[in-house]
Amino acid sequence: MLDTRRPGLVHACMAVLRRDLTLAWRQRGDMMLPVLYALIVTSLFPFALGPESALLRRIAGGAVLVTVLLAMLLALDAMFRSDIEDGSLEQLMLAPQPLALMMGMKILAHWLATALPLIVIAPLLAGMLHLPGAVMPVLLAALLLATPLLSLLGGILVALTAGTRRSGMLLALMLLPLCVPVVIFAAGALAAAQEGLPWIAPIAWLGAALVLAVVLAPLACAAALRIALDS
Amino acid sequence: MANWIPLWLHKLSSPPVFYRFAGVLRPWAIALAVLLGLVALYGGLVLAPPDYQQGDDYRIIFIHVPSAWMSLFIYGVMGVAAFIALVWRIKLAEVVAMASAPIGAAFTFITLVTGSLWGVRMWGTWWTWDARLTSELVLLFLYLGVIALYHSFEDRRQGARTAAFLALIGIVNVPIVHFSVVWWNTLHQGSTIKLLGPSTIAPGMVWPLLTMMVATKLYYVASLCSRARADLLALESGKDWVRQIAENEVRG
Amino acid sequence: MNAASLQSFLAMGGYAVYVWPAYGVFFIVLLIDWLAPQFRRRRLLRELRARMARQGARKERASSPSPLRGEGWGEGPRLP
Amino acid sequence: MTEMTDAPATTPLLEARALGFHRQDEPVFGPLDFRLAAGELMLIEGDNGSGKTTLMRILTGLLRPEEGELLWRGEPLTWDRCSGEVVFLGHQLGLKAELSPRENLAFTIGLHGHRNQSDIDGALRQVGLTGYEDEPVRKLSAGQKKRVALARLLLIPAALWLLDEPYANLDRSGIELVDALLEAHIAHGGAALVTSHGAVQFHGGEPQRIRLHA
Repeated sequence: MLDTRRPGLVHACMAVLRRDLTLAWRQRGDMMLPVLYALIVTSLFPFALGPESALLRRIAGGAVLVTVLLAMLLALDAMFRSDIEDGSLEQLMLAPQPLALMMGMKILAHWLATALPLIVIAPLLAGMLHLPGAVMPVLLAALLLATPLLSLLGGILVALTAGTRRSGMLLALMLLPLCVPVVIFAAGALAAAQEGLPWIAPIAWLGAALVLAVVLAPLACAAALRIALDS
Repeated sequence: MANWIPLWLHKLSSPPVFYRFAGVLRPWAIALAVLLGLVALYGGLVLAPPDYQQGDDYRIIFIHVPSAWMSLFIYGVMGVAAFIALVWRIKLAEVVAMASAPIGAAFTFITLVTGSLWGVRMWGTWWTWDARLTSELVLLFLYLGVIALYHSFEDRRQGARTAAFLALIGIVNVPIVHFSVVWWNTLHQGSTIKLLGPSTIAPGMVWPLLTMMVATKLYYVASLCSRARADLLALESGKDWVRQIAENEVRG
Repeated sequence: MNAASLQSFLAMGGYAVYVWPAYGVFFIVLLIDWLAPQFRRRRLLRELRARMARQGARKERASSPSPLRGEGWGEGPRLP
Repeated sequence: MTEMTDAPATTPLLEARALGFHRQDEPVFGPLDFRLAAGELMLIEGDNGSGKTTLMRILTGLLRPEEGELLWRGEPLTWDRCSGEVVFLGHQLGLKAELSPRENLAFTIGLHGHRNQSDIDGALRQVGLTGYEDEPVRKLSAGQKKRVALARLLLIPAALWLLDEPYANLDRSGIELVDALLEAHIAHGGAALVTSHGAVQFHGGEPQRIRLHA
């Protein structure tokens, strides 16, 4: 064997995370696009439904949630796209590191770069639609659990489309069935909070789903990638 | 020992053998399906007594319920075939999984349309966000996703394996969706409608229903044979047995 | 079955508007599903025959000496 | 670089037995047999479309062979068995255009580790990119990008190099650089497979040659 210094797992994870975050920072203009998109969509609601604040307040939670999820869908396609095009995904697959963990890191980096800015402006979006201030923490909790779930599920699907050329609409079609439960529970928590009902149960369900997804989704993502690129 | 069963299966999974087998099975399956279907329709539309609670529109169940049953059954078959395709990389399993998807989508679509036609009078609306209907709609999207993913690949086999993976994810997803929609309905205390109410079904209605279920199963077998034959021809177009078929058909 | 009973059968107790479209959709969708693979199969075989004819023609051309082609032409470029 | 302890001379690093691949039932390349031991170089020659890149992808373990066997140190090759011991340089270099050569190589080291007594600046100096360490890769020329990828070969502690068209886009001195890298790698007991559509000069002994036909 060669006398080498093989890096540990933590070291490799940090390398992936650092590179992807550096890349995201270098192209921070792209990072702002989903945020801008969410702002535009949210400002369309009052124009479409009328500025009556009682109505807006009723739909605010769901509208912000759906807007954020759509904005994430917009950015999902780019998760591995450039890595496939420039060959760095192949290099990653050939590295002596567990692919599932590396994929998990890539998904984490993608979540930090796209979902976190959306969560940061979510209170602003909710404010535009007159969401009551008391519900705001529930909105943030729901988003903090629902967005990583979507990133993880989306990661699997993006890996599946890795061998195809275009995937925008295809991703939406594939993601819709998977995100139905996420939307239901996240919006359910918001609705319950708005009506003054206990909202812990749906949040707990989301949390349980997130724990499961954190464990399983990177494995599925790695498996999907191997299947999709095996040709 | 019963060693011949795996041997027979192994032989059957060879594309030219299955092509011929499907060619023999197909006419019998479709003939039987049409025959049983006609019997079931006669029983359901003519012989079965009108329901004492509902009017004659309940007669939609003779196609609605078998279709709904088929939409789930075919997804199950597709899932099993997808699993076999991914684990053992058997070409025929890939073909069966991908040939099942459009048939399943067709039955799911029929279920949604007939259910909505029935629902117009039952609920007074075309659509309600009931757990079953919503799950069925999600099922349709799953089927469409599998079909679209399959066709987005240039390499058929690669597309089949990738779509098979998606089909397996969908199997996990369907119960979760159903559970979440049930929970969602309790939250919003919306329409709690039972598709098949507690009303006892008259025996005159049962046998046409069961006959129709058998007929749709047979139809699925026939259609699967049809699609699998076409897919095998496309997949193996470089092989001699396909070339021979092409030459023979031009003479015949 | 006389005309009156046929008429009442077609009327479906006043629900003809719902029952018959449902059955119509059922049969039309399944008919399309049944016919599509047959057409596809026929099209595939037609394309294959055309491809075989092209390949045969190319082989013939390769066996007859041609001043334009080098000796490596016999293999031919692979079809995509 | 340190000397490698030799594997038993009887088991080659990489062995192919009747290896074949089809795409849509058209053969991409025919049954291939070869053995590659440590300290050996093999050239794979063939025209465009003869399946060189497909063969390379199979040898990395990214693609499954459909026929025949592929053995890595005497055992069936799977991607996890050979990962880390194989380095692959393909048409796509696997470099991030927005990052500098130094950042790109730091990522490589983070995943693969590096050979003893090798460092990024030294590797970049060896491939002749001194002064370009912090330039974004997108500003480099095609040949310079190739050199960044070649620097990866110096850093990654791999026994087998799979180089797909390593001479493409390189000038005279770049070609000599590749030859020198290969010679040093072979001399230290490494093995390499190199594809090329043209003639290749190699000074460190006569390499094995495989010719693929379209």
